[in-house]
Amino acid sequence: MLPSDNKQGSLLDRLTESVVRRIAGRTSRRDVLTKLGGAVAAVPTFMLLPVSRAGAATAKPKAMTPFGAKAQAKDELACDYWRYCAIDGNLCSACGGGVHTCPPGTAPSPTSWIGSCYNPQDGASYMIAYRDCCGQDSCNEVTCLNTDGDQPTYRPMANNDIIWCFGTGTSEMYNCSTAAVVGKAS
Amino acid sequence: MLPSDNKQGSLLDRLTESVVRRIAGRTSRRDVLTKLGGAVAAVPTFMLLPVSRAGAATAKPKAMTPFGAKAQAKDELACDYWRYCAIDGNLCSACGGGVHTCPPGTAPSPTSWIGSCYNPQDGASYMIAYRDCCGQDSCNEVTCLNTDGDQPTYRPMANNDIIWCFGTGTSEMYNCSTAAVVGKAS
Amino acid sequence: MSLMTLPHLCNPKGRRTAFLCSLLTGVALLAATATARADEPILQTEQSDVTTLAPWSPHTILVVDAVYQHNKDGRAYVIDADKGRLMGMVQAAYNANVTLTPDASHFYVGETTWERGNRGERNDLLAEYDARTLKITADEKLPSRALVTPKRNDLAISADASRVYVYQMSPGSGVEVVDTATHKVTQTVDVPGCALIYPWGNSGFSSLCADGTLANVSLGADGKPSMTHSAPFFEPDHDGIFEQSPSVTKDGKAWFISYTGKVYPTTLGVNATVEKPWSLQEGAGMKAAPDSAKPFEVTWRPGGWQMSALHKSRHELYVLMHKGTFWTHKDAGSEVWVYDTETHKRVRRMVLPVASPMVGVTQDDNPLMFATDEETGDFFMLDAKSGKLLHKMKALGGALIFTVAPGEG
Amino acid sequence: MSLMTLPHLCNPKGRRTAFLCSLLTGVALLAATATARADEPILQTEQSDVTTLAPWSPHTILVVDAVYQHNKDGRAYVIDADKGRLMGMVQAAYNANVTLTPDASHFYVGETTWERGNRGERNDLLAEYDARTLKITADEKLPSRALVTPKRNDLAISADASRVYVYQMSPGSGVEVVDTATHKVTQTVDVPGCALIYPWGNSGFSSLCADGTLANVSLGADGKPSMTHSAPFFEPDHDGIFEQSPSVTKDGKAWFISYTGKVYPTTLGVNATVEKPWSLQEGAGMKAAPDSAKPFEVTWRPGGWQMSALHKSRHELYVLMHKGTFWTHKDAGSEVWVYDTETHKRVRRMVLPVASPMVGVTQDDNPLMFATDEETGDFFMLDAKSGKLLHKMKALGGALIFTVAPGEG
Repeated sequence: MLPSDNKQGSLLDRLTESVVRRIAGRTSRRDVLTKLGGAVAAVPTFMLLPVSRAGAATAKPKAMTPFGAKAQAKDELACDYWRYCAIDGNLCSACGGGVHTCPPGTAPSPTSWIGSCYNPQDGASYMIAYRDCCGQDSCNEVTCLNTDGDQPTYRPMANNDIIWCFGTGTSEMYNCSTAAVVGKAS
Repeated sequence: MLPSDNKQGSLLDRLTESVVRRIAGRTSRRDVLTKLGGAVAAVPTFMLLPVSRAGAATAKPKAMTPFGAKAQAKDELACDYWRYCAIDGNLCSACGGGVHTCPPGTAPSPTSWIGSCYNPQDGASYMIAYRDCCGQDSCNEVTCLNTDGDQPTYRPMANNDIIWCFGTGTSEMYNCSTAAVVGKAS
Repeated sequence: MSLMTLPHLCNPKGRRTAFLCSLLTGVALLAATATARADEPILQTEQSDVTTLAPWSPHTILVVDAVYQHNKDGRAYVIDADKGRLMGMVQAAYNANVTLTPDASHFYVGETTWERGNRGERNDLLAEYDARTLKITADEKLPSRALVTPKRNDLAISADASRVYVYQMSPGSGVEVVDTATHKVTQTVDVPGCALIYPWGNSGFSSLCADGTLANVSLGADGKPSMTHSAPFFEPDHDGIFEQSPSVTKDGKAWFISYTGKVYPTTLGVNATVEKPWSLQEGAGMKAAPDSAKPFEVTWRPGGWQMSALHKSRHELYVLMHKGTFWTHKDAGSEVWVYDTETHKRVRRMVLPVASPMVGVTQDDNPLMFATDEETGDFFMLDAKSGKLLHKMKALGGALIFTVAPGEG
Repeated sequence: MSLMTLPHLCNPKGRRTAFLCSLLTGVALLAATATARADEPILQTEQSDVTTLAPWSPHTILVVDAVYQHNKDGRAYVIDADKGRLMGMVQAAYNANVTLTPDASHFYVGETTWERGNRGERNDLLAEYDARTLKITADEKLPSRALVTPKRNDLAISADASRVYVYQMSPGSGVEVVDTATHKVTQTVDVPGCALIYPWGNSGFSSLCADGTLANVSLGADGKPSMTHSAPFFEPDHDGIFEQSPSVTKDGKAWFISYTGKVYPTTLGVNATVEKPWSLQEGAGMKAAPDSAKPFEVTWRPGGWQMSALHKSRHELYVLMHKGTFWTHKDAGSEVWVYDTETHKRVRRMVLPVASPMVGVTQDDNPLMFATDEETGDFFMLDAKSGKLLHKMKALGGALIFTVAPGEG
């Protein structure tokens, strides 16, 4: 059964899918796990967000989601701060850390989920890596649940439910989330 | 320095004190620990409560504490139920257990702190053993803090801050408190 | 234990025992004296005991509390939903999952602890509980498990209760198969690019995949897994399928619900078949909701955490609905819309006392429906046929995220 | 760790590393591409880092949260009380105790965990933290520790920070002495019939005893303990001494406060001397409160959990007061009454924003005072000289039971 017919996937969609299936076809199961994980998780997630598609065509893209249209760029301690468009959890900026800084005594995960957020200040959209800070249980100062581009765990790098504490050198105990700019999305 | 002069300790007070000191004087340190613990903790705690003293003189003693004067004997799920005069914590009766019954999956401690509570139904005071149920973390349905006769931890069997989970065969994790009648106090 | 057990305890084996014995003897002697002295022993000296639950009724349920603010103290409550009373609780630590056997005699908790609380050796555990004593009957250490806000489909059980499936992400995707007779992990099945467990029959499960397909894993008689993939039937970034979509283990029927409100009737199995989807909005006489390409359109949409429940014998699909734009798929539902899974029509619409992120139903003829208030932790028990509020437990927990009732799955 | 550390991470050692490497490389390459493509790189690609605290000011404090509802997730918060901001937190599990070194460079957390959360091997731990990095610098397993709602005097440190004392009740009473250089327990001193630790000097402490005496333990140069007892000076069942009474480690000065409001000025030491008590009520121009023999009399009384604090250089004793009968010694205080410890007179009376079970003060010349709302977990920072509210942190925690400020003790 094919997807609904009223829209066609973008070139990128189809490309990604075919890459994924090619990898899956010709490598060992163990390799598939690794490569597929990387490919599916890292590549399409932010590239397929509305922002990145529409943004490619216009010089000054506008906010492409309801969150982005209302986001602000001044208060890093509020849930509507523009970078937090897909954050789910405690703001590290309210826990002793900063937007891309972990509180003392925790460690940032080298892995993360990725969002694409619209910055109202410069009218550009950016790829945001939501790196969790780990090693202490939940810091509960300011808790947000934003879901722009949030997809289920079968698209792990677009999923904000996962405890992204792999490889921190601490326990995988979630303290708070940061939102680091890792590139321009548009 | 002696206690304030405006009152004399009861015979029992003085007896207990001398017993304690005698034990302390003639036994080994290890034995003192054991015996002193038992004597100091178990004996004077409830015997010295106002209820037991005054009660001895009258046929139908009245409530000797503000808690007792307002206590009720109908609702085991409320903090002013008469047996709960010295309870501190979660009522097992609201956690799946009963006044002297532990919820499933927990175990009662063979040790406890002891209170002396006035029962408005029969006008008598009873010794109540507050046995904790242990093995699960705090059940938070109905939490009470009553302090009739509550003394600091240097009088352990009159203290309701201690996790009374010694010897339960489970972890010493506190779930809730029961209030079992173990004798008449007056 | 109680005063009755004194002789047993007072067999001194050391300092600690001696101390306990001493404490107990003191109390016991005084209690005896006091009782003997009393002219009218009105209240009897009471023993301490531990209660056991009655066999579970269709309205005895588990409520899973993830306790977001103190994750390591997650727990599962046993609730008598006819009375709105707590019957007991067990630990369900750090984003735990819970599943109940079809006969409701046992349940399993997949949980994670660290030896020193937030540090030290990690323990991924599958604890098996007797549902009436709430005692642990097995406590197996697992190779790993997925640490993710708890979802029903991260832990599942086969129709005959012979296997428990544990979803892992370490960080590669896999499913551990636990033999419930031996309590051992017999194998870990890699499910690359896929996630979650929708069990079917006694020896199979499906997972949803990033490429829009279903991966169908069959465990052979020799225990070896084989995997098939369905054709892709959805596009995750345009209109993802909710992980909390309901399914039935025995016959493999599933209803995969998408963000926009499409329902894909599916029969899980080696050759899983996905039917043409129907629309929640169209079933309610409205037009279908647009997908992520038109994210600003406000309409009624499914959403929440455990955003759907199924009443099997009544063929009813319960869905939490709210008014919102696209990307509000985790917003709590202000109403529950009930659909006939055969006619695809909405048969009821019930307004909740407060918007809820989760909905549950019991499987009997007079079903109860469950909801919660995220802010207060209140737990609501409603008549599933009318939506009438029957009981409310105030502040039952910190983050009540789903219920488990006998006969589900 | 961050993208900068890629070369280190991408030295594949196994499945997990390879996967991480793959994830990272994907992101890094795309990030690089995206950045290169951008005409105007307005925002730079950011590295992840971890912050370190500035050296502690007199207003950098620890707030201990026992989290009664989820005890195993107790924690200690580091607060910048000048700004009312959270600077970091560390685990303080299951009725933990916390003590700070005199130079505020390190602090100790005495805590308890079980290997499997609520079951398995019990670990009683003394964790030492660097106060600026909040990293653990030692994590010693203890023989035991007392499990009791946390009190300041269940964990203490000597004046020269060479020893940490851990109160244990297993169930016999004892004090473990930890050498802070070697991080080893050098001995456990039995304190039969006594409890708590009021440290004095570099090698001694006193405990309060059930018979109304002080037990004074001196640790000799050879490490051997010797104990003396004071004469009895109070009667626990008539008028107990609050465990949370304040003391000064350096000179052994202590102010033992009784339930009725008597203050016993004491000099701790081998030959501890307890002076004639003065009355909180009399110091405020009222008559003294009666003891447990007249439990119905309503008057102003000291009470709460951490019901007292001391400002050493100002010779001020802060006491939480409430109106009530006897046996209300744990009621929250609606006011703080401040006494001059030399004149025994009340010098100030401050009404709190809401009745608080705890009070704390900083030790500088412009001291702050701390209080909490039990219901909401709000934390209040007030001017200790005027009682004026300066900052309020909403819902900081679940059960804020005491503060620890530099220079106390």
